[in-house]
Amino acid sequence: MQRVFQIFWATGILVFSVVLGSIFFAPDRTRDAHTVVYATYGDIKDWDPAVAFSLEVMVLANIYEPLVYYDGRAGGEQVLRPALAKSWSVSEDGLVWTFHLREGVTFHDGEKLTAAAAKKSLDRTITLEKGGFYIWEAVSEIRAVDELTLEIETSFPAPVDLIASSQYAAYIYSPAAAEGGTEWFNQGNAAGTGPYRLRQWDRNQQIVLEKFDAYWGGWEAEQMTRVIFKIVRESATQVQLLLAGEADFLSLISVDLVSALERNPEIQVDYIPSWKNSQFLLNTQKAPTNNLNFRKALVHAWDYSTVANQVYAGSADVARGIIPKSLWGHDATLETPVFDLEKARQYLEQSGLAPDERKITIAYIAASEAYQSAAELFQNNLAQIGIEAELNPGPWGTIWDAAKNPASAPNAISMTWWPTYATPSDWLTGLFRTEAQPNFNLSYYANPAYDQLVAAGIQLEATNREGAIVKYQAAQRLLIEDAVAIFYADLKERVLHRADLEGVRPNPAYNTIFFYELRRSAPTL
Amino acid sequence: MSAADDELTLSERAGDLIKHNRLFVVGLIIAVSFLLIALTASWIAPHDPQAIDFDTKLAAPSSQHFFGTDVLGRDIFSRVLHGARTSLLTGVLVVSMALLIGLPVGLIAGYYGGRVDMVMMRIADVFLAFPPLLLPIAITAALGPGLYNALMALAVSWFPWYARILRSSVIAVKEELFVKSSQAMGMNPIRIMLKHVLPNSTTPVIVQASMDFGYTILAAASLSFIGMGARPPTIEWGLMISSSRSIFLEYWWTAFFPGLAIFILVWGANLLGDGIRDLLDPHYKDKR
Amino acid sequence: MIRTILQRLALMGLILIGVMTVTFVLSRVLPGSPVEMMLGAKPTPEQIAQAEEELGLNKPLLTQYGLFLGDAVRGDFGESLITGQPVTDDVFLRATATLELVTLALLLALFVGLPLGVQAAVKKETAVDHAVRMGSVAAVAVPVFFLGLLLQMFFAGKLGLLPLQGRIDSGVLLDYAFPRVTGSYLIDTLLAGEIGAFASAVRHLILPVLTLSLASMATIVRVTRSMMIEAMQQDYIATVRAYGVPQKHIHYRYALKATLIPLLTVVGLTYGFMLGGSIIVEFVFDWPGVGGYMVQALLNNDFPAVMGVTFFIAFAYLLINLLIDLLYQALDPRLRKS
Amino acid sequence: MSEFVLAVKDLHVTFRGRRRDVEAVRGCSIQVRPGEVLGLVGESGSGKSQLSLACMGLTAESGEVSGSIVLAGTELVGADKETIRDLRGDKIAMIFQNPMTALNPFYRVGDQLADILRVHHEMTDKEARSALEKSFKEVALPDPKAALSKFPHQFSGGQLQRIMIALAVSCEAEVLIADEPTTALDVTTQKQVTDLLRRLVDEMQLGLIFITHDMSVVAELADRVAVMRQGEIIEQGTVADVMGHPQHEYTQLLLASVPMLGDKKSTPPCSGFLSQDARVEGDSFLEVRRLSKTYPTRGGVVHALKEVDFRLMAGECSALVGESGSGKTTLAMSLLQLLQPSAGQIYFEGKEISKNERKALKEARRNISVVFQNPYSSLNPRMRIVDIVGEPLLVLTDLDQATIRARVIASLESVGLSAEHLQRYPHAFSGGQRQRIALARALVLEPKLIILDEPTAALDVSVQAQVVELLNELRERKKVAFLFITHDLALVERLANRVLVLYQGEIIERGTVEEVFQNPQQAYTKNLLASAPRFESFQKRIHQS
Repeated sequence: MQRVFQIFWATGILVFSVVLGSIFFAPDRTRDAHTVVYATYGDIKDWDPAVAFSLEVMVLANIYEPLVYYDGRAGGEQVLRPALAKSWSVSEDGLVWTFHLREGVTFHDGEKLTAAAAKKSLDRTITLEKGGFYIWEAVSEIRAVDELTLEIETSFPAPVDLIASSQYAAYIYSPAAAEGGTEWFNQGNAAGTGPYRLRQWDRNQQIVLEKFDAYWGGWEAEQMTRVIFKIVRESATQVQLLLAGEADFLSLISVDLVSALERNPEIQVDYIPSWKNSQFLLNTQKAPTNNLNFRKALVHAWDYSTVANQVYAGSADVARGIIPKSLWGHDATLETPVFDLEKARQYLEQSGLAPDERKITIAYIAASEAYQSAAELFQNNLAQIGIEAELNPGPWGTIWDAAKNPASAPNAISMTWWPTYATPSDWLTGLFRTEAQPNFNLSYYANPAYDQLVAAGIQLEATNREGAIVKYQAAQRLLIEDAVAIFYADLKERVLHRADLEGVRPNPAYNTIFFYELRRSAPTL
Repeated sequence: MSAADDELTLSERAGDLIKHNRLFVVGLIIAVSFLLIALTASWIAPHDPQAIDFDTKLAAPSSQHFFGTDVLGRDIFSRVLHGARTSLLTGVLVVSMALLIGLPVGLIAGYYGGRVDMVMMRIADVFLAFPPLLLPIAITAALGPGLYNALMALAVSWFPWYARILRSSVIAVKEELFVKSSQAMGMNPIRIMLKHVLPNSTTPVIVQASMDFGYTILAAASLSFIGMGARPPTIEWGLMISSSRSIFLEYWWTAFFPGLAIFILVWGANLLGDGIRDLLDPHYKDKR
Repeated sequence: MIRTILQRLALMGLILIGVMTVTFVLSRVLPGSPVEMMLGAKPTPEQIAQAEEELGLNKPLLTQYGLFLGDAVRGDFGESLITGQPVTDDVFLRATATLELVTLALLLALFVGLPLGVQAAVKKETAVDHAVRMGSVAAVAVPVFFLGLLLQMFFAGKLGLLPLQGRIDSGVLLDYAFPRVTGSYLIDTLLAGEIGAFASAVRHLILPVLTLSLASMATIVRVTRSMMIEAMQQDYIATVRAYGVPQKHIHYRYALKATLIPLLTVVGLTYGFMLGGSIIVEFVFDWPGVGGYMVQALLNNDFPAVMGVTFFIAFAYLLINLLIDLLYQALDPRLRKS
Repeated sequence: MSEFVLAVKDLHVTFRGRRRDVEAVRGCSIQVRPGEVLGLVGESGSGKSQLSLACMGLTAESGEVSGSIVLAGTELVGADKETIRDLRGDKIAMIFQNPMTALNPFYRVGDQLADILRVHHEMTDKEARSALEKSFKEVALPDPKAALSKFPHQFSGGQLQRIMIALAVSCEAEVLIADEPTTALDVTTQKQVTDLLRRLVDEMQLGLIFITHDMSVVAELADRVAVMRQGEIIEQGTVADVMGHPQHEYTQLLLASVPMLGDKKSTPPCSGFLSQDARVEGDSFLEVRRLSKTYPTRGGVVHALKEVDFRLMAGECSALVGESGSGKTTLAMSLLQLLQPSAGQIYFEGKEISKNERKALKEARRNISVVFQNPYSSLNPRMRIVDIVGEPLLVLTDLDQATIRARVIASLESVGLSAEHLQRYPHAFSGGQRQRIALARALVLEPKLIILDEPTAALDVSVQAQVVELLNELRERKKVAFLFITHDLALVERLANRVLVLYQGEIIERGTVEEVFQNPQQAYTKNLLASAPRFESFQKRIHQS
């Protein structure tokens, strides 16, 4: 019997000492100044640049490069910088665009960048018809004129240089990768021309990028040689990692923690203009929101200033229409509804709805605390004027699918939108153009006059920007008159990172951080 | 000859228990106080639990707000009080629904035995093959989140336990001679089951149900925590913790007090469950 | 003996089919068709139709189930719509993470729970007994997610002693690369001789294991205690006491053995409970386990993954209980088929 | 040192109850000399077990012991726990009532017994095992060497009791306490165990305290006897004095109520009844033809009943005799339609009764009722007496509440209870009273036949006698036929006039009680009669010692 006790105590002491030892003598975090850690909340699903259409841009933008870069940091007007294309020009009739590629550029797998390679990757992206392929709608043919000259011909005049700067479906990848296809990409492979190559992908744990020595842009000593994307689902954990210095950037932050973090000297919060805006789309065909006056009551029962200043705690401005302030085409003079419960009650009376009909359902993404607080506040305000609101939070896939089927569609659904490339038409067509089978037009808005105005604008955009703006702003006024949605927030993009990192200048056109531009000042560890 | 305590009646044993089992008394006090809170929440709560007031957003615990305020400036103390109502309702509903489904299954399977028993128990096995929380999550995912769907899901994944416990005690009681003599009289089986078998075989089920009361509250809170349980405007402790999860490290009180409330209520329920087991299960008292 | 094993395996197969049927019905009823998930944000109607064809969604429910079972028998559960990888690979990769977590949590629960339970029984009605019972009842009442948050806040946040999340330090994962053999980081790092990585893996295990094992530890204490007391009331203990065998000897040789064997069934049950409980711990500690994967699959109605992961968890749960039953029969002489 | 190996003087054992103190033993004094057997007799609750536990120092914590117990020269009362513990298993040993659970199921017999031996005696494991082998031979256990490595569940009850005795012997204990060692055994095995004990006491000069409630066993085995009642020893002395001419009337009552073969005192059963009308009717009102029942088990098919035939004439009282496993309960269950027989038919008043003959079955049910063995399981603890006794009327007749209540009261009074018991619950009644209630329930329908399955086996001796008297008296008054199922031949003599002997599912002998008991034909019946305690040998035994 004693033997059993001895074994029992021996194992106990052994295990305890192993645990203690590993707590104190684990390898010190060997993070040197040239490694940067980004805490992201989701793993990569599609590695194929032709298919990727959501979170992947965070990583792919550092591996691949488009022909042209859009620099959205210079305020409203449009600035295009050369990327893989040194220079480019368009024919008189606006139908043929010629791009002169940079020489001496190699892909990560050693192949050289040629016009043929560029043609092969763009052709593949278009024919695959996945992700953001539709931006090349206007293109009729792509020709490799000579080793470094690429011609793109369109069927109607379109801003191909602007389209080539898109963050989706515009990356150039090596011909060998194109051969390998989606199967090859999804095993965690990549072959682009960008500053970093993919070193390791530990599914559901982390993604590691490493410096590509032969990058055409060249390297300096203090630049970052290794980028680690750590998958951290909980935002509270992300905050802790940032505070502990185990992460340099975080992607999921609760609005209310930003002010607390700003006071921390080791953390820096940059606010940059972003083309993202949030609105609640009102279902114009489902009772009771099919009643215009009822919709008007709703848009006047939303407390715009409190939501922007308190719920979004300063990380959003009150929206003025669907086109955000930071993009060309925004109409500063547009006169939008204001929070006025009295007016809302009047519209409610005019709507003629009986008390038991005044009941709406509101769907929103459960994970977003901003939506939840805003919805609860709206629910509270509506209750004061006799409208009962039922909240249906859920994951995006679930609420989106319910919204697309008229029977199960809610009366209001949350929507945060950002353009594939810098054009107001992206909102106007994507969200409100008449669609037989609604994809994102979850307001079920079908107004021929509106569609006609938007189409006209698109035609003029490439050649006569001013004319296009007049059309777009007229279309926007219709949206306000028909109270199609509650436009309530132009989101200010916030980037939280360790203060010792410099060169953080996020570009609203690309949902990512260009790690190539970063430098670390005095080492803090 | 048994020692000093000969055959005590139920009330004598209860009095005995209260005098001697301190743990049971603590449990009783907690359970009763939560019951009172749940009943009188709307009167004794200092503030309206739903009132949104951004000026006092995320205020630390103070004389004005005992447990501080949440991200919308609502008084957490009042919300915890109202949350008691939801949690007690959860416990009662889930356990009673599970009993409602489980008892008939257990009774019929135990009494008839043979193929009927085999089929019913295999069905129960299927439900029991799902590790806990897996089945409720799958059902709530199918029905869509919401408190009542979550409670239904929990009840459906819970009834097999009661069916199994009742079945084993019914098999024992079925062999009792008073059942045999009723059968010999040609009494119809339904009457035998309801008048003779069921009243004498429910003790172990009641004991288990009283132990489960606390656990169901925990399970419902966990469901809300991962977004499958209660939804606003329902005030539920698990939901309160879940919605303040990201700011909890900075504003600790937003999650701490609801968590503490769950802990105390469930702890009280478990102590009460222990006591009830002693009360109803005579030969268990010397195993205390 | 073999006959009973075959019978039990057949029964297990039957129950597994039952589990699959229930899950299949539930996953088909899930709101939101999975196609959009798969195709990304802006699929064209043709693409949707083509994908539905590919997934066989347009066939009647029964044929879909027949097709699914046909594949499942061959171990092919299709690809997950979220991760795009074959479900079996996903599940294996994550299963080893969960098994490592659950096994260690159970060992800790047994290592602490058993002796406590025995002491509480031996020193019945004394201060030790009351303290242990009060503590175990309290431990069972602590919500797992709340405990996880508290431990994170204290050990990782305030003291910065232990890591917050994940299975191993990112830096370590790179610099001390080790081949994945068993899937358990502790074993693989030792096999590869990477002590640094091993230490990091241990540090990452401490908080999740502690969180997961507390509730089960309390259950094991309570069950051991009541079983031990019950054993001490058996006639054969009265015999041994009547022949003057010392009390310590009675407790730790006779009563303990009579308690340990039936206790096996409780361990089987606790293992199952922990498989379920790990869902919450994986949620809080970002542990890339099978529980979190299942919740993600259910939330985004990724039904191939739902079927695959449910099959695995139910299969592991039933297998463990079967093994425990067979071990129980082997150990209890009365049941042994000598 | 004193001539007694165990001397107990003025022993008091009181338990601190929560509500009141209970005096289990009130001032008892007993002595045991080496080579002498002291019979300690008393009914359940008389304190005999508490007395023996005190002698072993095993009284529960909540009990207080005062007075003096001198065991082999050492005073136990007040001695520290260690010294008492050391004596147990060395100087004094104990054998328990239920041998099946007395040994640890998880250890082999040899291992656990050797372990016990080596607690008191410095010996190696090998030496302990050879000592055990020797004492196994001593108690005539088959194949002692193999027995050591077997597990307890591989032995029969009788063999296990021998093993326990062997353990006591190898401990070389001077005093042996046997607490009802034979109650749980078959009649035939009982005799072998008591003979073995007698031989060991004589050969090894052991002091044996034999605790029992069965006076006939005491008469066979004991030298001196002490009668206990409510914690006191009311009479003590040699067997001849105490049993020959008992002073205390409680002892007389005990002696009178022990059913003995050939005890002529009681009137011959239903003789009057037999002669007048029974023969006249001639037709049998219950007939069983070629009834058989088989159970499929892993090892093949078990034949519980093999083509049983018998007839019950109206007004007869027959007894069905057989040991456990003879199939008598299966037969009873088949008669009550609680069991589907594999083959054969049962006729009641000429009509076959089976599951599909609805009317015949209902008619049979109105006329056949049953009283089971265990009174504590026969009554539903959650129902009042009025509902229990009234249930047959509720189920099988459509009488209104008032008449049912009246019939219930009448039935209760016929079994010696009264209306004031109506609203009480079963747990307020003693074993004897519960059996009377069960009888009242059986009688309330005024059935033609009552099947009684071991009606008195679970009762105390004194209560048994009263129930037997009640049964006889009821039969006269109510003109109802009885079918007794029992293993106790003395009871058959007192209650029945015809007897059927059942052995392994077959009726091997039948006839009137006199025919079968005077000259039994089958060897099995002869053996049964031989091992049952007889009145004459009891008298002879008393006067001789």
